[in-house]
Amino acid sequence: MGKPRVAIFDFACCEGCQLQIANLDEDLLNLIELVEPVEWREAMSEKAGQIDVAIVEGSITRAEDEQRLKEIRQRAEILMALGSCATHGGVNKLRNRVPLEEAQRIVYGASAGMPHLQSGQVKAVHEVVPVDLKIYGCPIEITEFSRIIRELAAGRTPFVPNYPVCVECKLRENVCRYEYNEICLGPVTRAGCNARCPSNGMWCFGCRGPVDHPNINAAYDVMAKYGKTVEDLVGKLELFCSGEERIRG
Amino acid sequence: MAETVNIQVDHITRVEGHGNIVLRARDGHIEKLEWQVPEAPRFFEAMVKGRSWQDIQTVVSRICGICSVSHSLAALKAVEAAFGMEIPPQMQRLRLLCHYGEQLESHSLHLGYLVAPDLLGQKSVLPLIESHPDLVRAVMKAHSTGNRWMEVIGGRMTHPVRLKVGGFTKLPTEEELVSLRTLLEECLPALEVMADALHDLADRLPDFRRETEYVALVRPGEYTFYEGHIGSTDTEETVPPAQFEKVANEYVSPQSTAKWARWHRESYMVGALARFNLNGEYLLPRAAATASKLGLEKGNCNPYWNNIAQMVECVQVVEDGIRLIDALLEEGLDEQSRTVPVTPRDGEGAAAVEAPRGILFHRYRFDSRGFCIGANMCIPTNQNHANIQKDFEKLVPEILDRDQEEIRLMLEMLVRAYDPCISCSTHYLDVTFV
Amino acid sequence: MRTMLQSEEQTLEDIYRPRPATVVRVEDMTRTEKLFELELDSGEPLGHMPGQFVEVSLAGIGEAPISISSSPTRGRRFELVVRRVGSLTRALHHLKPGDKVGIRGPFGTWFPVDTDLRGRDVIFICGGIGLVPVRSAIQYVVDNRTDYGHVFILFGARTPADRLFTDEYEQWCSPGEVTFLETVDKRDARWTGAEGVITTLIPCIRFDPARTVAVICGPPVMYRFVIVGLKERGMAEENIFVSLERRMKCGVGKCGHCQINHIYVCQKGPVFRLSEITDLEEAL
Amino acid sequence: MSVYKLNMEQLRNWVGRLIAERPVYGVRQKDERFVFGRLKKPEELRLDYDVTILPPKKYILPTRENLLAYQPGEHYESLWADEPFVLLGVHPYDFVAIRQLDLLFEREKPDEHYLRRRRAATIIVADVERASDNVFAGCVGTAVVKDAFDGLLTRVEDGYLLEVRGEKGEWLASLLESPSPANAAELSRRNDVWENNRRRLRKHELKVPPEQLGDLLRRSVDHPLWEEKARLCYSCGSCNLVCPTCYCFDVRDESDWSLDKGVRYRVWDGCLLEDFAMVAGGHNFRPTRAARYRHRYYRKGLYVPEMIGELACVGCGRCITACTAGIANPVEVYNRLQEEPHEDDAAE
Ligand SMILES: Cc1cc2nc3c(=O)[nH]c(=O)nc-3n(C[C@H](O)[C@H](O)[C@H](O)COP(=O)(O)OP(=O)(O)OC[C@H]3O[C@@H](n4cnc5c(N)ncnc54)[C@H](O)[C@@H]3O)c2cc1C
Ligand code: SF4
Ligand code: SF4
Ligand code: SF4
Repeated sequence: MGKPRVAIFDFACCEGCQLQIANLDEDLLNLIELVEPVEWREAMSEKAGQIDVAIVEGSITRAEDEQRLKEIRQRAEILMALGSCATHGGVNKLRNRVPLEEAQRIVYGASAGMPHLQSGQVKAVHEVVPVDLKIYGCPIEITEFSRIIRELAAGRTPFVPNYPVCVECKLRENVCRYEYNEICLGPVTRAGCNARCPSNGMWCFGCRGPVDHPNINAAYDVMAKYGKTVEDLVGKLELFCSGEERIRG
Repeated sequence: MAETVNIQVDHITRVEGHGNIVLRARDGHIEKLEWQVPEAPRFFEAMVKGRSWQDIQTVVSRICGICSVSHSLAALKAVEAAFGMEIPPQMQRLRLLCHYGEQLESHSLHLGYLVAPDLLGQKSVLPLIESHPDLVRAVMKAHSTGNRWMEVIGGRMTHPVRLKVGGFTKLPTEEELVSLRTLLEECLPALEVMADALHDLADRLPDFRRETEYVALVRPGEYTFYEGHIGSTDTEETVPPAQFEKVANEYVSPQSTAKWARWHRESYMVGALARFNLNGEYLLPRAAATASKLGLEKGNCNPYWNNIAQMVECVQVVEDGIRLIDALLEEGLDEQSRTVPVTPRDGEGAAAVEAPRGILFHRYRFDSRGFCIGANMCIPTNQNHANIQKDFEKLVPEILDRDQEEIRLMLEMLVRAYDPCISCSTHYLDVTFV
Repeated sequence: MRTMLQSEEQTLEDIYRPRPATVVRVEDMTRTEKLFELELDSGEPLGHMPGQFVEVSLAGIGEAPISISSSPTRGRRFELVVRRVGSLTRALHHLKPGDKVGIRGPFGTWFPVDTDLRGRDVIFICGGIGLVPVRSAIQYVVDNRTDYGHVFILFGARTPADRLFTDEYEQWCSPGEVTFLETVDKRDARWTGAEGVITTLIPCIRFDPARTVAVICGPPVMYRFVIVGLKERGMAEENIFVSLERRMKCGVGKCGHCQINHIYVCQKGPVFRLSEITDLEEAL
Repeated sequence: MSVYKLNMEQLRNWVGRLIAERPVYGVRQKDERFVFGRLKKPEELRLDYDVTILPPKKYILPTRENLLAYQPGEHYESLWADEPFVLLGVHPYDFVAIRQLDLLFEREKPDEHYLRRRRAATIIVADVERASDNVFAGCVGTAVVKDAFDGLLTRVEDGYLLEVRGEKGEWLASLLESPSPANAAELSRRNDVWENNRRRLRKHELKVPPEQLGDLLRRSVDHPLWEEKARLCYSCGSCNLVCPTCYCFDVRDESDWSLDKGVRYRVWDGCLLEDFAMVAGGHNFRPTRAARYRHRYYRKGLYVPEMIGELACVGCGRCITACTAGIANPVEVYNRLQEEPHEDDAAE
C-alpha cells in the first residue's frame, strides 16, 4: 500500500489551521514520510484527482463553496474537518446572529448590493457533507494534529477527548480562573489543547466547542454564585459556538 | 509574439486566501486585465458588534492566521485608546517583541515556502527538500524560531492568548527569555543562508519599475513596526493613527470582495518595501549590511523587490529582538506592571501597527459598559490591491510579447511579491460609521 | 504493613509488561468475528482456567481484555475469538499466522468447573459473543465428561449468520447426555430453527434446580431476563454464575474502570456467583 | 527517634544541602496559590503554605507516567524511575493519602512502577502552619501524623523541629550542620501545635463519625441528594484530579513518527468523567451524572475503606475548592445524608 494521498482545502477562515501544518517545520519532513501531499493551494501549485484524505479548513458561506465542498467529498475517501470554523462554524457563525443584509450593510455600506458580496448562512462542514473526523481548536494544536495523523497512519481510531478542558487544566496545576472571578468555559469545552488558555492566564473561550453532553444548565445556574449574569455567560459562549444547539440553556 | 493571450488563474496558489488573475489580449491589444479577489466575505465588523471589550482581541485575531499578532495588537491599542489607558513602557516593549516574532515567522514563511519555489523553478517547496536541503533547513529554522518566539511571549504561535487589554495575562520567565535569546542568536546564520540564496537568485526577479506612493508608520530615528504616525513618500506630512481614514480612502471595486484604497495617487503600496523606503536609514547594522549586500536602496520602486526588503527585515527584527531581550533581562521583568486595570467607558479609539504585509488600522467605538457599537478595520492587503492592479497595467504591455506561460508566471510572482493576505483583506471601510 | 516498600533489593515483575506470543492460525467465523490460535513465545502453557481472560496488546494501538475461548485441556496453545468493534480489535483482524501479539494474564476468576459444577447438571446460557468464554468451559466439561451430569447448552444469536462455532456443536453433543438448543432473534430465508430471544428456550428444558448449576454470559441486557427465567424455575442464586463485561484498562485491579460498586471486575470477576452481587445496584 | 532543633538559617542550609544531593520537590508559590515543584534554591520553599493545587502524590503516581517502551515485533521494555528524590513539606493529610496509596498499589497484584518511585522517595512531612479555606483534616484524623515518615518538620517560634526516622531519616540528619537535639520545652510546644491543629483544621464539621459512614452510605443509595447535586455537575473531573487519594488512570500508547516505536503510558483519569465506564459500541456502564457523582462519595466513604480499613477522604478540602459548581463538599454530602434520612430508609 502506498502512502495515503492527502490534500488540504480552505474555505472561509483565517487559514491559521493550515498555517499550523506549515508550523510543523522540521516535522513536516517526518509527515511527508507518512503521507503524500498532493494538493495544497497555499503551499503548492499542483492539483490532484482522487485523494485518500481531504483536510478541509474553514466555514461554508456561499452556494458555490457548498458545490466545491461536495466535489471534494466525492474525490475523498476520508474527509477531515480541521479547526473550529470547519468543525462547528467557529467565530464565523457570529455572523448568523445578524440578518445578512444588515451584516452586508455594516461591512460594505452602500456597495452592499454588489453580486460578489453575496454570502449565505455560515455553515460548518458537517452541515453540508458527511465528516469522518474532526480536529478541534482555533487554531488546531499541532501536537494533537500530528499525533492524530500518526494514529490514522497506524490504522487506529484517533483519540479525541470527550472530557472538559478542566481535566487538562487541573493536571497543569493552574489557578482556576473562577478564583479570579472570571467566566471560564473550561467546564463545558472539549479538551485536547492541554488547557492552553488557562495555562497562559486567560479564561477558556471555548474554541474547541462543547463536549458531547455539556451540562449547560449547570453553567447557567452557576453564574449567580460568581456574581455574573447569564448574559455575560452567553456573550462568552457565543464567540466560537454561536451555532451550537448544545450551548443553549 | 503570442497572438492571443488568455490567462485565467483561478485561486492563485501559494498565497494566503483566494485571488484570481484574468488577462485577455488579442493582437497586442489588452481586452481584460484584472486582479480579482473572490475570497468569501466574512464580515468581521459585523461580528464584533455587540461584543464585550474583553472579547474583541479574541475575535479579530481570527481575521488572519498569519498576522494574528498584528491584528491583536492593533485591536488592543485601539481599545486602550478608547478607554484612555496608558500601558507601562515595559509591557509595550514586550508587545513589540511578540510583534517581531510574527514578522520573522511571516516573512520567512513567505520567502521560503511561497517565493523560493518560483525563483528555483518549482511548484512547491517539496522538491527543494531534495535539491536545496540547506536552504530548506535554514527556512525551517527561521520560521520555527519566529513561531517559538511568539509562543514564548504571546502564549501561542497563532492567535496569541497572553496579549490582553491592559497588558499581559502572563509574562515569560527570565529563563524563557534567555533561551529565546539563544534561539535568536542561532537563527542569524540561518538568515545568512537565506540572504545568500536570495542574493544568488536576485537576478531572477523581473526587472520592472513603477513609481508609486509608499505608506508606512514612521517614527523619528527608528525602523518602527509598532508605534508612530502614518508617513508617505509623497509628502512630509504625517497623519496620526486616529485619523487613518484620511489616508486609506477605500472604495469597492466590482472585481473584488475586498476593498481598494488610495491616498495622494490612485494607488499606494504598503509592506516591507514601503517601510524600507520610508525608514531604511534607521536599520540596525546587520540589517543594513544585509540590505547593501542585496543591493536594496531607498527609492527602489520594483515591487518584486518587496521580497528583498522582507529578507532585510528578518535580520532587523532578530537583531533588535536580541537588543530588547538584553534590555528586559537587564532591568528585570516587572510583574507589578503586567497589567493595568480597565475601566470601560463610552468612547472611540483607533490604532495602527505594521503587520508583516504593511500598515494595519483598527477603530472601535464602545458604549458605557464596554460593548462594541461600531468597528472598522483597514487591512494592508486591501491597501495594496489597487497598486497590484496598477502594476499589472504597466507590466503587461511591457511583456505582452513573451510566451503566455512566462507572462502568467510573472503576474503570479508579482502578486506573490506583495505577499497578499487575502483572507484578511475581505473587509470594508464603513464610511458611514455606525 | 510496608513490607514491599522496605524490601529495597527485591524487585517485582512488571504487571503491565506483555509477554510475546505468536499467531498460529486465524479463522474467519462471522462477518465480525475471527478466531485466533496463539502460542506464547516462551513455549509455556498459558496456565488459565475456563472463563478467565487475557489482555491482548498491539504496540502503538493498545490493549483489550479478551476471554480465552479454549480449554486448558486442549494443550499449550490457546484460542481467542475477537469481535471487530474498535481500534485494537480492528488491528487484530489484520493479523496473519506468524504475526506477534503481546499477552498479559490470564486474569480474573473462572467458572467453577472443578468445584460447583463438578458432579452436577450444568446449564450454559449464552447470548451472541457470550458463547466465546463459555466455550472454554464447555470444552473442559466435554474433555472430562464423566465428572458432570446432564449438560444443557442454550445459545441465542442475533441472526443465523452470527452463530459461532457451528462446526463444533456435534462434537460437544457426541458424548451424550447433552441438550443443545438454539434460537435466533431474527431468522433468514434458510433458517428452520427457533426464532425468538434466548429466554424462550428456558421453558424448553427440564432440569432439577436442586442438582443444577447455571452459567450465563451475553450482552448486558440479557442477564436480567435470563435470571428471572431461571428463578421462576426454582434455581437459587448460589447456583447461578454470570460472566460480566466492563470497561477495563489495567486488568490488575488498579485503574478503576471496571468497578461495580466496590468490586474490581478484573479481580473478583469476570465470573461471579449471582448471590454475591445481587445487592450491587451497578451489577446487572 | 531523634528530634532536632533548627533555626531558620540552619533550615535554609540544610535544604540547600538536600538540593545539592538529590532532586528536591518542595512547595513553591504559583500565582496566588501553591504547588509542589522542583526546588532550585532554598529560598523558594514555602513551608507556610495552606494547600497545594495538586497533591504531592504526583511524584509517586505522576500525572503522566511512561510504563513501557515498545519496539517493532511486540517487544516491550519496562521503563523504571528509581532515582532517589526528596519530597519536602508534605502536609500530614497528604502523607496519610500516600500511605493509603501504598496499600492500594501493593495489594493483590503489586504495581512495581508505583513501588519503585515510592521507595526512591524520602518524605519530609511538615505540620500545617496555615489552614486552607476548606480543610477538615481535624474531623477525619489526619491533622497530625506520628509515624511512617522519614522526616517531620514542625514550626516553633524561632525555627523548626525536625524529627527523623529510619534509614532515610538518618541520611536526612547526616546533612544537618552541628545538629542540636530539641529540648523538653520545645517538644512540648510541638505537642501544642499538634493539639492546636487537630482543633483548628476543621473548616467544615463532619457530623458523621467516620466509622459509621459505611453504614450510612449503604442506606443512602436512592437518596434524592445524588440527583439534586448532580444536576449541577459538569462531569469535569476536577474533584477527582485534585484528590490525594484518587488513583484511577487510563493507559494509552503514543508512537513516534516511525509508527512502530513509542511508549505506553498512564494518565490520571476520573470516575466523574462521562466516558469513564463506556465500552466499545457505546454502552456506558455508569451513564448518569448522578450515578457517577454518587460513585465518588461511595469510593471515599465505603468502597476503599472496605479494601484498606481507612476512610479514603483525608480532609484536604481540595475538591471543595476545585469544584466550580460548588457541589463537591464531602462533609456537606455526608452530613446531609445523616440529617435528612431518605424516606424509604426511614421507613425500614
Ligand atoms: C472480561 C472481558 C472479556 C472480553 N472478552 C472478549 C472476547 O472474548 N472477544 C471480544 O471480541 N471481546 C471481548 N471483550 C470486549 C473487548 O474487550 C472490547 O471489545 C475491546 O476492548 C474493544 O477494544 P477496541 O480497542 O477494539 O475498541 P475501542 O473502542 O477503540 O476501545 C478503546 C478502549 O476502550 C476500552 N473498551 C472498549 N470497549 C470495551 C469493552 N467492551 N470492555 C472493556 N474495555 C473496553 C478499552 O480499554 C479500549 O482500549 C471482553 C471484555 C471484557 C471486559
Ligand atoms: S480555569 Fe477553566 S478550565 Fe481550568 S479548572 Fe477553572 S474552569 Fe476549568
Ligand atoms: S475527597 Fe476531597 S477533601 Fe477528601 S481527600 Fe479527596 S480532595 Fe481531599
Ligand atoms: S468538580 Fe464538581 S462539577 Fe466537576 S465533576 Fe466534580 S462534582 Fe462535578
